[in-house]
Amino acid sequence: MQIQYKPKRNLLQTILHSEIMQGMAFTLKQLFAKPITRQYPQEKPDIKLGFRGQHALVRDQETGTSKCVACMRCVTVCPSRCIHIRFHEDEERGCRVVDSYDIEALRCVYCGFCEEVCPVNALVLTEIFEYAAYDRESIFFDQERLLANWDAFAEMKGSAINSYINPFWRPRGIPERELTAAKRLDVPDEWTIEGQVVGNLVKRDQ
Amino acid sequence: MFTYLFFLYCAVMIVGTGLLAITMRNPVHAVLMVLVLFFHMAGLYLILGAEFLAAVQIIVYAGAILVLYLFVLFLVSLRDEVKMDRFVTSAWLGRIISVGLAVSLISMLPTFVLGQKGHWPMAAVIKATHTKALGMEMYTSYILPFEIAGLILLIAVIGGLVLAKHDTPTTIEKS
Amino acid sequence: MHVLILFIEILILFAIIMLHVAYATYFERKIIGHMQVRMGPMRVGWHGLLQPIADGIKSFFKEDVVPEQADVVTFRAAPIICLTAMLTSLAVLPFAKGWVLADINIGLLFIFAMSSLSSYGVILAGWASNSKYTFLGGLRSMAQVISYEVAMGLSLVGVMMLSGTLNLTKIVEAQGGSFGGMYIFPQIIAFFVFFIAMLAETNRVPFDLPEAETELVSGYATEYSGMRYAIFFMAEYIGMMVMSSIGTICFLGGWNGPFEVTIFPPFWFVVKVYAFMFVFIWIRATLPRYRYDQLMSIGWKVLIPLALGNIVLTGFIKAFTG
Amino acid sequence: MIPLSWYMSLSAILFAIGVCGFLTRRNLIMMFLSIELMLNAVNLNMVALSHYLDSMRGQVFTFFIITVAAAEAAIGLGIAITLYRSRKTVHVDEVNQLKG
Repeated sequence: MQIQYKPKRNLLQTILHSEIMQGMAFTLKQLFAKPITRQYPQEKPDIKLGFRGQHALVRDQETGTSKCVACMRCVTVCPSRCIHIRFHEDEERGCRVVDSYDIEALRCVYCGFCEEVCPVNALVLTEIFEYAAYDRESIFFDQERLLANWDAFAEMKGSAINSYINPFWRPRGIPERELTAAKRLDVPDEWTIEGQVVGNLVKRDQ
Repeated sequence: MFTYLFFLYCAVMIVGTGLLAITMRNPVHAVLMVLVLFFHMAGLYLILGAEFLAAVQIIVYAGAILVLYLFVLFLVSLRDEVKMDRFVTSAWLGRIISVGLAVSLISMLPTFVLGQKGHWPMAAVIKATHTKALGMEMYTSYILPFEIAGLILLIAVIGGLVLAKHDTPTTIEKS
Repeated sequence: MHVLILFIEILILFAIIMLHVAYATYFERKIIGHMQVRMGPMRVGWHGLLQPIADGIKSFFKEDVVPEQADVVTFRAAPIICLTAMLTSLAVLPFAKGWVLADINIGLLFIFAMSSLSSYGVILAGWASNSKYTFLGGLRSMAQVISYEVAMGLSLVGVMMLSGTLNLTKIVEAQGGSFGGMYIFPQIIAFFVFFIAMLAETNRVPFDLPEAETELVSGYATEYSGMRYAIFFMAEYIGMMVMSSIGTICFLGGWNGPFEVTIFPPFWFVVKVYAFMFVFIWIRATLPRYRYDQLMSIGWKVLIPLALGNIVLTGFIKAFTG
Repeated sequence: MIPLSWYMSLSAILFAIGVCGFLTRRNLIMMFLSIELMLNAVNLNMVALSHYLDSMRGQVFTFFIITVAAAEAAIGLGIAITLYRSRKTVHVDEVNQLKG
């Protein structure tokens, strides 16, 4: 830690209270600066890439239902254990069938691990953030609700939903060959490790 | 006519609040009564043409002295005071003495003879403004008493400091 | 008839002052908001212009809570004492030549008397609420007002010596119409002392210890709610205005300005008072609060000696130059 | 013109009230307050006489009395504080020993 000692003042500075004057000049300057306030309900925030909002299960265009294959990776990785999946083995086709897919959104910490780990990009944290409710039941998402959430999100995005790619579907810093086939997507440049802008650089770019 | 009414109002308020002040149980209320009394006193000074004194009455008495009383009342505990007897055991003697004093003072009034007239009639005071008249008088004829009053104030300041100081021997002087 | 005209004048002044108080809170919130890169009130009306009225209506209809162990009569009277004292001192302020309700010879002393009376409201509010926060706030206010009233009175003695009168109108006239005639130049030390004492007298930042919200909740007004709380606020803002007016009258030449505004004679007075108010708010947005012992030592060890030195200096100059 | 005797009667009554308070109250601070009442009675008398005698003398003395009252309050209340500190009481009838 760097300790900044108070610089010595000379007599003139002491008499004229130079430090108080500096402070006063600063506040006067700020008076004419542009306020950073956002008048929320009228002015929506601009949502950044990788925003993690309401949960949704991607509706597959072909089957009309969820892409989930019940691999249980999201359940395993979830730090707050808010995802519950029940499935049974379909002997004929030799695959798992999802019976129920529930997310307790009130327990969720929005870490996004579930969508990173999902091998088929079935789960997504959408850009919808206004879903407060008066009771707990309406924040408990079962499979139908999650699919309906995706429909609402698709409606919000409009035609852009066809080319929509959540950046979390391609985790950063993992070589291409180690990803499953579904996750080898082209994500925006700013999502790559090199393209990231963090810390003081954010200010520089603006 | 208006002056008479104003005088009567002030007189009634002064006597009433004075009586309340010396009989009220809670000392803070008594101090408030005295505050009201001082304001009516200032009103009387105004109809006597002493506007500067009226202002000084409020600034010094109401603004400084009574606040000092309130301060001291807050510092000493009042919790038991409101429950205890507020008068001394032989209070009746004091009341008789004071009533007798009032009666004898008022009964002696008719024998009072006004002395020699001075040289500041009301018209001259109003012309020079009261503040200036008072200042002229105070800084010429009464310069010595004025200096002595200053000395008394100085003594009072030092005395107040000495009395209210904590006399703990291990006071560490801040450098 | 004369009484009736005076009564109407009082009513007009009262209405204007109340409007001023309401919008002074608005300007304070706006200016502090923008200084903190926020926007301040924006919701009620265009840019929140109706916010003060909404606040007034809200506080008027809120429940007036009286604490159980409080001294009820004193508790109820305290805010009224505060407001009455402040409103009374408005009577002697000359807003322009002839624009004064009572042109009395002891105007300056009258304002001192009333401002010392308004401290009673704060003290009694602190005592009557029967709560430790309000009591501490009241005690602090008491000590602060007594100490700074001395400094303020002494700082204005220089002005009284130069103008030779206590009448506020005559003090303005003694300064003359020119820019160089303002007493701020010969009395710069007095102005400095007056300015700091003014901040302390009105319980403003950086001397807002009686209502220091970080330590005493809301100081002397902690137990108050609804209209009585609003009355304390009104008294504070009127106090700010009265003190700014004294500063304007005694140091900045009152209603005199670089050119005459014939349609509205108090124009320059209002401008100067608002400049003072802006500085009040500006300081509040900038400075942190002083510690209580620092407050006391500034008052007694810096301001009073400075003011006394200024009196001696002014006396010498006046004696030798005549 | 209000008769001078009215002022003097009022002053006498106020003085008697002050005396009564001084003699009857137990609390030291209240006794000091009664002294203030007496001083005010004298002040009123002085100012009234000065008005009726066309002289400034009474008012100058009133000024001095106010000075002395301030000094008296400072000293007296200082004594009251000291008393409270050593005896935990400000009641005069409980302070009946000279030994500190």
